[in-house]
Amino acid sequence: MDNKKIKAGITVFPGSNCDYDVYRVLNAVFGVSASFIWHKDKVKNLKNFDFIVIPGGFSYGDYLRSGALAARSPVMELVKDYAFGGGIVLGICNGFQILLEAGLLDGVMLTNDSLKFECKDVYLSTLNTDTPFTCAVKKNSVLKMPIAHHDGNYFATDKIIDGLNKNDGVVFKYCDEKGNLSAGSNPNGSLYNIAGISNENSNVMGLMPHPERSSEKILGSEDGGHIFKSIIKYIKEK
Amino acid sequence: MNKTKKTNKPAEKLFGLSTEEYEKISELLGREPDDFELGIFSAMWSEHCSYKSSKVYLKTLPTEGGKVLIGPGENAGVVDFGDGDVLVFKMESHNHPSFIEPFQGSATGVGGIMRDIFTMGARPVANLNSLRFGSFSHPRTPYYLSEVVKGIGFYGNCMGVPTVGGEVVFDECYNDNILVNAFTIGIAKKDGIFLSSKCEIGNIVVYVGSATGMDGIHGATMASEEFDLKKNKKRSTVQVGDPFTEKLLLEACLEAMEKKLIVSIQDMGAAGLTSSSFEMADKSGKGMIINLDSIPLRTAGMTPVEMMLSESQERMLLACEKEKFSELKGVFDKWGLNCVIAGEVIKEKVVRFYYNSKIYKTLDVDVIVNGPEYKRPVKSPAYLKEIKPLKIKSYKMPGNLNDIALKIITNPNIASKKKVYTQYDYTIGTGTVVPPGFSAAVLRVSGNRLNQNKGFLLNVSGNSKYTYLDPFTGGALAVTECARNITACGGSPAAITDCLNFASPEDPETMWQFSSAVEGIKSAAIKLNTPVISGNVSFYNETAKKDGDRTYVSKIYPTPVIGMLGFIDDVNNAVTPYFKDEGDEIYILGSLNGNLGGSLYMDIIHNDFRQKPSALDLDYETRLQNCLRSLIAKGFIKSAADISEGGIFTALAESAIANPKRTFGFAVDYDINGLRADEFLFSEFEQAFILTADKELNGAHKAAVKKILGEYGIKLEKIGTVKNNEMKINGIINLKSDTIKEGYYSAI
Amino acid sequence: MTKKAFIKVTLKEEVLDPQGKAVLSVLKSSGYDNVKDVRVGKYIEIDMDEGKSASLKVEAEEISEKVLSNPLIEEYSIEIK
Amino acid sequence: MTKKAFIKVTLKEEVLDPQGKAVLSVLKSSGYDNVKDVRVGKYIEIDMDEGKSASLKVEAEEISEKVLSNPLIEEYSIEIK
Ligand SMILES: Nc1ncnc2c1ncn2[C@@H]1O[C@H](COP(=O)(O)OP(=O)(O)O)[C@@H](O)[C@H]1O
Ligand SMILES: [Mg+2]
Repeated sequence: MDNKKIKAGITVFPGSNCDYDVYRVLNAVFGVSASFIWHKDKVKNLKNFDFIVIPGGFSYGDYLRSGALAARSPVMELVKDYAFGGGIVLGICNGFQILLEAGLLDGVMLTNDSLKFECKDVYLSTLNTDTPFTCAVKKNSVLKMPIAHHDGNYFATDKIIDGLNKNDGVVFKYCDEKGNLSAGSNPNGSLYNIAGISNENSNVMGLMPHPERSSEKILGSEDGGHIFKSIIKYIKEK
Repeated sequence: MNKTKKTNKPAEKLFGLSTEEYEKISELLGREPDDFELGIFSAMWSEHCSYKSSKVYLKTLPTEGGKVLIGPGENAGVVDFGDGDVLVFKMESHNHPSFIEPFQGSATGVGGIMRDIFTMGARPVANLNSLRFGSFSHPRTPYYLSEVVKGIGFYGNCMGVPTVGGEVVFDECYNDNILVNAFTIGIAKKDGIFLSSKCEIGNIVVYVGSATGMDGIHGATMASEEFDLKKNKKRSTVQVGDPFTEKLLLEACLEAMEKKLIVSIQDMGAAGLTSSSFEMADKSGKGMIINLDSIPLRTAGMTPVEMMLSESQERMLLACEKEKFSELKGVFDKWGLNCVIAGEVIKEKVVRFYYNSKIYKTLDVDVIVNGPEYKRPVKSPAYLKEIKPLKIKSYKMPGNLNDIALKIITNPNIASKKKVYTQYDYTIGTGTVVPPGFSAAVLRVSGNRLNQNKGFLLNVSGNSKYTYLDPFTGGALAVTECARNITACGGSPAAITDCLNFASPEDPETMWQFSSAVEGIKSAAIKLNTPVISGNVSFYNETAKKDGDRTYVSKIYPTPVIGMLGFIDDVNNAVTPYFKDEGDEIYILGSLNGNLGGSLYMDIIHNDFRQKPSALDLDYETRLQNCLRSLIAKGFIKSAADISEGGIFTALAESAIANPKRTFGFAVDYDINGLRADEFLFSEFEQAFILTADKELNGAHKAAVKKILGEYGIKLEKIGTVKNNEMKINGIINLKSDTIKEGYYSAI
Repeated sequence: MTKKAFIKVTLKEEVLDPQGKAVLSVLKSSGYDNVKDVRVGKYIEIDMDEGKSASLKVEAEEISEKVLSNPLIEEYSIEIK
Repeated sequence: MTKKAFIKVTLKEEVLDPQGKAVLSVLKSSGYDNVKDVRVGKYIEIDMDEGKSASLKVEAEEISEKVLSNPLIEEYSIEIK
């Protein structure tokens, strides 16, 4: 199957600002047919799309709580239906926050423990390679990607964490270059160094780092590309 | 002409206008102005809007040539980027608001400069900033630093525009007047540029964006007066930034432009509706009707003059063909923004205001926009007579240079600004090839085109201490320093913008500093062929202070800051300043002067920096930079760094520790030829670069290198070798790289 | 008639409050030794038109629950005046 | 004894409230038509040790003025319990 036949939908909220980066990388780097879904578009459902990306940014200015206002936007009802029907949904950064606020993933994002916006490269240890988002990643491989967020301090109750652990729902953790999970490699105070989680069926994943900013050699890392390659592989083999 | 009698209005009722200016206005009107008129005159004739003291000098700057398409005069300048693309950039100050409220002041500064860029039809693709705070140990400095950085990040990050570079300087001359200069560059299509000068008779005038509130009334006049901390009335003028709304405004404007729904457009910056309406009318050679009843208000009951002077953020004024208004409104509705008909473009060159459904006032456009123009008195500052060339012999040579080196590298003005720039999103946009932390930022055009490798480089620089010691050289140095940073990355300098931060123009000594600094900028810009395409002047960076019975005026050093754009054909060939491999050879390209006059070393080690800095040989500089560019173009060079504050030691040390992958060291063994060791190590702004290359430079490439050097008449000397984790120079420096690295990254 | 709903949104006790912690440390280092703990929450005022709503209280509850707070970490209280 | 100071920090009336504006627009588009205005402020709880302080009220005032609020754009009110 030709990548061009794969259709990706990218949601756009007022204040989304990584929408175009994701669009560009999917189309130009991976040859997928990606298009935008404006939050007020009157579409009936998202069934035409092979996967949905909720990109990063500052939806509604991140006012009140990051992701909170976008999660109440009409298009999120469609995303929920899509996800409950097994559709693949990837939330990046603010997209992750929106998925949490919409209840598609469990937990919340608190302000970084530094109380500052943090922009830097981080390393991720891949804990679960059996998801549509990581099936092309080698188990335990360390991926380098940039983060850029103010509220990436993942928090959840013990019950939620137990649930995540039971389902291999923790997909990525922050680690050092060699893959060690140290406190020093945790950029934001996130519980158990959690950087990315999936739902029980592994068809919905959120992660704080930006794979779209690390899919080309000229930008210093192609590791983020593995996530998009995984999705493409998964869809082709489905 | 009927002569009006002298006014006896008290000064504070003149909103910054001088008595003479008030009388001139009365003469032009044939009577004394009423409050509405006075409000408008005081804004438009303020230093900030009229450039009345600086115009005569700014006119002398080179503004054409090279790739310049549009020079100063519009919201921003425009440079040709090939393939139908253009780059649009400008730098602007937001000093006074940032001193009053550092978070909101710096945030709205960033918001304002971005509006200047997207008003032109360009999508902002990068921000930079130049920040100056009081001495690092001043009790208020941590507060200003943290709030300003937060404000800049808050606005730029939310907008989705990467902040890719800047500078942070600490000096006690800024204790009472911090400086916040913000730079934005955007990209547009050559045929997609929008101007404020294109209004056509019969167009409707449309107000878009946020509602108008009581924010920043008299902001423009405030920026044109020195501070008097006791006058609380100025405190009620804080503007609050809303980057979320600005992001919507950006998208809505670009969408409307793309759909060709806009004829002419102007952002509402300083003096809001006043300057946007009068300037659009003036530049278009037309007039305008403004219906004040239509202006969306946030605070009920605002008076006409308050509406006209409000500096509420995130608003634009535009002209549109009548038939297209409903489509235009559709776009702004989609983005949830106000979009109302506020008037009409008319033939008669007046602005006619309607209020309560009646004609309220009619003001002549020419009278309002053609404010005064001064050639203020100038006088060479008395202190300059004491600034003599340095006699280093009269200063004791320090015993342990290792300690000195560590002091230099951990000085807040040298140490890494990583804790600052990691608060800015510098990776968004997938265009940042060389991020902040190195010489110049290198960006590619990520657009939707693959294999499009052309790119551009950006840098902002200024050195106020040198400008204080030698205003001409300081001005020229700001330009050459930007160019050095860009050249060292393999780029070709193309054009500049400037932000000229000075004390009161009414002081002849300040005016002299201003004129000399502009002369310096001009000389360097001509020599390096980097025309000035936009800029900004900020005067009155001074504050009246009381110290016991003594009152005095705390003034900043003259601080011209330059923002430069350079080009590179292929970003893959960009060079970074850090060492790449152990065993590579280290060279000096150029020649050393060894003058410590005005240096950081003299300042912090000998507590006396008041000496004359080296003069700049602009001919030599041009050859030197061209020579380096040729060597880089051949692919011979693995790293290149200029020698700025902190001297050669700092340049070498940074090159050794800045590689993100690993730490290096160096062994330098060089005949310093009559210089004292401290002169060699710490002399600043040498007309020279530190390069590294593999052995081929002196082997297989030897002949080619020699030819290039000969062509430009530049010297290249090997001084040492890249090593692992130890910094050694001539037996006088012997340090562990890790120690230096730790100090460099943790000092601020 | 327009009424006002005043809503306090506070972090649940067991949730760590980084902002409160930061304020606490600023206060301590400024010499306010008797300050023991600081928690930072939100205070929201809503102007509501009474005419059109069945019960302002119910509506304010709904808004607080669904939009203004995140039940996993926050609780809220409402006052209507 | 430990007492609590409850401090509300709100934007002055004439100051723009971007957060409130965004929340308002979301509430409107979610069908809460009778909501007319929203203002978002901060709500801070401070645990204070009474023993060591001359007057908790005075101290809370001082803290509110100097640390918790920005007097240029915000005002505050204090309740001690
Ligand atoms: N305020 C700032 N914002 C972003 N980047 C900054 C800032 N201050 C410094 N930097 C970055 O840190 C690096 C070093 O700054 P500086 O010492 O001024 O460099 P140079 O002397 O080479 O111009 C540059 O890449 C610069 O862009
Ligand atoms: Mg430099």
